[in-house]
Amino acid sequence: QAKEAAFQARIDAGDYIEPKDWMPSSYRKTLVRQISQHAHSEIVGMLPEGNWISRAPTLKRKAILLAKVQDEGGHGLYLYAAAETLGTSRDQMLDALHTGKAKYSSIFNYPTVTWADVGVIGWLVDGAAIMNQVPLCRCSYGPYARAMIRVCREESFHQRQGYESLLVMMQNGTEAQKAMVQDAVNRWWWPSLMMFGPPDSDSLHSEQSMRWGIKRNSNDELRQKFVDATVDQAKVLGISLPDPELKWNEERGHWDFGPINWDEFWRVVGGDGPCNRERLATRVRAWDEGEWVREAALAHARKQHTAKEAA
Amino acid sequence: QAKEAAFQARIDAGDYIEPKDWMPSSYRKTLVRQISQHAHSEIVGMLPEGNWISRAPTLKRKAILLAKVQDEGGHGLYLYAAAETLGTSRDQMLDALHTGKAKYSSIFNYPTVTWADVGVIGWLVDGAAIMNQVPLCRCSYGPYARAMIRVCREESFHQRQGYESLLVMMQNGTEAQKAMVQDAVNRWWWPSLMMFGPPDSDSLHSEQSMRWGIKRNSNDELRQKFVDATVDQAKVLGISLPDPELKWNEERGHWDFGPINWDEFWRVVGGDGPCNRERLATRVRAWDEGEWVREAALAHARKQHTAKEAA
Amino acid sequence: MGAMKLSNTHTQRYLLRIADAALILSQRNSEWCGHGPILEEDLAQANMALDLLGQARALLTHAGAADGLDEDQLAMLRLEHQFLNPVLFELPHAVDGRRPGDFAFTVVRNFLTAAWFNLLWTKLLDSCDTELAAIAEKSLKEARYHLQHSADWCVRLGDGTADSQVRMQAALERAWPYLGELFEGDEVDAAAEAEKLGPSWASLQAEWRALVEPVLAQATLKLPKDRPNAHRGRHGAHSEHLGHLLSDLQYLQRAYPGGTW
Amino acid sequence: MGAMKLSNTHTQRYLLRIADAALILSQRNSEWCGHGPILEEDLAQANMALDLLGQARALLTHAGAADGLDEDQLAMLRLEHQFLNPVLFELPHAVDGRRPGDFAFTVVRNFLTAAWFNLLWTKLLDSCDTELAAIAEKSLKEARYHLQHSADWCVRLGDGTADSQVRMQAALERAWPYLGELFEGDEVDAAAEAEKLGPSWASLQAEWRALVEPVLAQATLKLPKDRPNAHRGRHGAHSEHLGHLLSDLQYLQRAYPGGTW
Repeated sequence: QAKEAAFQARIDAGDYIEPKDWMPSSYRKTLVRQISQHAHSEIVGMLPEGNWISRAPTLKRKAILLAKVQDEGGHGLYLYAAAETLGTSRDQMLDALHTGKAKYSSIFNYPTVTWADVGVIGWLVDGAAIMNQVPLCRCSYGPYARAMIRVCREESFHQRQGYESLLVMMQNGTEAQKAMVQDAVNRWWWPSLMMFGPPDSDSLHSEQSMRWGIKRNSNDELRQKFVDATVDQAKVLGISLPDPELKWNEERGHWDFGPINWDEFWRVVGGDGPCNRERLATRVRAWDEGEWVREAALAHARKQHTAKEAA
Repeated sequence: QAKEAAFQARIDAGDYIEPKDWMPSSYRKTLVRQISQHAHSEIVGMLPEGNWISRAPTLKRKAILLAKVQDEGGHGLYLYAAAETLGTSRDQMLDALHTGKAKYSSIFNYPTVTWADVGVIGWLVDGAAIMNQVPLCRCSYGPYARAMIRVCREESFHQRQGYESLLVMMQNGTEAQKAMVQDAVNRWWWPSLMMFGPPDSDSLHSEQSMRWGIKRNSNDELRQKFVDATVDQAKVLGISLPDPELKWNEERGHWDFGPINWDEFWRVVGGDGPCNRERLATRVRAWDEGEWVREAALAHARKQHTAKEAA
Repeated sequence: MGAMKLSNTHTQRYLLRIADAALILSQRNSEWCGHGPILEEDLAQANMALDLLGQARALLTHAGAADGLDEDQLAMLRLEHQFLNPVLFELPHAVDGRRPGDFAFTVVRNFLTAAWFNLLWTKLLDSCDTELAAIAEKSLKEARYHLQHSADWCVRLGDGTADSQVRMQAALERAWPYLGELFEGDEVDAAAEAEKLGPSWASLQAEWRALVEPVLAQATLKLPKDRPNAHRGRHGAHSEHLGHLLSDLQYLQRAYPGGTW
Repeated sequence: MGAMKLSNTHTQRYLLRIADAALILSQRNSEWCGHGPILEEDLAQANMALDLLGQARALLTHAGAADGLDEDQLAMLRLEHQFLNPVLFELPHAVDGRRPGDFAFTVVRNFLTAAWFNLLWTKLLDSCDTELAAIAEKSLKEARYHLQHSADWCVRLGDGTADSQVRMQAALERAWPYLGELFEGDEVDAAAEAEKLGPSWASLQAEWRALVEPVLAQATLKLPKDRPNAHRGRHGAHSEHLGHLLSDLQYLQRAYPGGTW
């Protein structure tokens, strides 16, 4: 208990907790769950956008997209590394993903159907992710906070690139392109709002996470902040958001928005989104098909080691 | 010897040999080799054209192509059946194909690169095949002769369809379409001439086959006949044939043509054409991947049989 | 140029949903041509693909007439979101994209959809649209054969070896979550039913189960749990597979615009 | 509209052969992004694909300048026979099309072609075309890393487990018959050599073997027998794979003509 109190005092004082410091096992567990889930989201998140690398409309856009998807893999790497400082190996975390024990962000269970989805993912999905993630740059666990600083910097860059690509289409594109952008926004808007998680009234884990400095804002707070920021960006784009109830509330100083379909949210979280089975199967397949490669690399490293010892 | 003489006398008299009749074992062997090679050619021949089913330019052309490739499979079926009357099973013949012991027509080791290749294969490749095959409708072995009658009827239909599709492109198409047709003709012309086999001076097996009524014309005879027929069709199409030495020889009453690159012919026959390895691998893969299906069908049939016996 | 203008009436959408289901399944099944597990099945799959293609052509011609569009303009120049087939029809045979593909899935999908087509065509015999009724009459004959053929294979492979049973069950599990879309009513369906153009798709479900369940039982396959429908292909929102299928299907018309074929 | 008009000079063809080799290999290697055997290799393959794409863009821009065509017009609107890469670069990773693919083939092809690119870029440093020489300078640095990375993997997988050795040997056997095209001289090469634009490809072979053989030996892989070259991708006659790759690559520009991206 004394240890716990000292731990909480450090957090309250704004200190970073480092890997070698004592921490409650539930803090450790919560962090491993959260960081690995975040890492898995980066890895699974490579799939929907990766679907358009082969079909990017220009070589410049192809390069941007390829670099972006590569960055997501990179985020996965640092996040796995951050989680590993808590004593869980990457292979253990991947095993949890592949056996369905660990989650990843539900947004990636929606398909990318058109090229505009790529831009809209950058704008809305990365935008929502950043809202969620910026507070994590001040997370109480040092390695996670430092990883998030880097992740957020790159995500902001991606978000601007996505927005810019939509702007080009909306300002200089053909009617067909504009319709494609509007269609993509219509499909991604509501799932993006769901990215902030269930309403505060239904949210588990939140209080403890707040106390531990792992979470700093409530789901609904962040969601409102996202809506407020996005409405203006939509105007600049010249796109409409698919919510007839969206309107400025002078009194609150915020945009009101319509009810979110939480049934859909829970359905997708529960495994019945349009792509859940395929996404997981794709990751498992890549892992299984890569087994011989990992084994050979290991065998080769062992041979090298033996040869060195002998020399 | 007496049997052989009587056999030869029947052939000389124009009789058909039927499965139950006595025949020299080398006649049987030659026929199995030739008929199964022909069947294999139909099956492997489904691949280059099959490559364009998904991309046919109109639904009508897609239907025609799909029906045509299906017909080729059908030809394979009757030819295997004809060969089976000689005591070799389809599985044995397929095994010979898959292990590289049996051959198929070398023409199918060239790739289909554009849509026009489909039309040109109909026109030139099926055209050459018909030249080779029409005499086989009078082959001394009854089942083969009867199969060939049906095959030739369908092939003629395919040949006309192929030619017609080229005619539409050449007469009503865009410049890009015409260029596509010319390019395809340039690539397929010489390989089509090679389909008649090596020059008579280098041709093995021919004499005995002639005596046995399995072959009725020499390679060079048929090749000349094909060239003579095709030159006029090319004129109607408005296409040029890629042979600067092609010219009418008043004296011979035939078209002279330039030297054939027999090195290329032997190279492709020997396994080093552009697609030999892929074609065979594709067939082997389809067979291997289908093994569980064939086994299950067999197991089910056995269960049904046992159930019937028991009842 | 850009997206093709369609009048997008309820009637047109009702027709396009069926037309596209047939077209896209035909495109998928024709992938077997030259690659089947036995030669007879190469021929059978090609034959069924030809039937479906013929059905699609008749329906597309009919659906496009109001807008002055022919079958090829509809098939080759529509953008992806203008295709209205349920997602089930566009799924690749094998999840890993390997060729020739997963024949178990082919058989299962053919069976489940042939049963559905049978019921649909049967009801469409009574359509107030005489052209549609005529198409249904011809198509029903073909669909009966497809149902028989695929049911036979379901039983053969389901009740075959231990290995084939596992494969068939897995294929059934893969297909099942996509079935909801085949039985979901909406405003397009409601309008079709009200105008006696054709049945609401939702109305087909009970008969469909009655048709399908005995065969699956005979095939020793377990019915998967029903899943809530997550798919909206009928509304033009497809899986990630259709785009790749269309880039192939439409390649020539797009690369050689204005051609005569 | 129709086939793009190119001046098709020897110089342009020489440049396009290299540009298309880089472009098509980039397109192939980027297929691994999200599907690699270990995360680090997802990143490495994507990284190399990005380098190749950058090289392709520089070369396409340079090759198209004479005809007033930019990199995207050349990449997205040329017809298949106007692509001049050797066939080796367009082969799919796995012969059966399965995803993610055959990583052994990826490693082998990357190694064999990176060695070739290294020599080519080195010679091109001395090109009389200063822009080409500048592209070569930048590209050579990248190609050195590609060679090192793929050589390391060749050794690791060749001299790994018994299984990985078999896979690597099979991949090498698959790639080998396509190498002839990388070392065949022709009139385009001869002109480039005469004008000091760049080396004849045939002239690279001896050095290439000297570069490749020690690594393959260290990887415990046997050199396959050399085969006569049967491939003519450099002349625009491709395998059956390129068309499908292009229908995907070019899909958007063809489906949404006149767009601004």
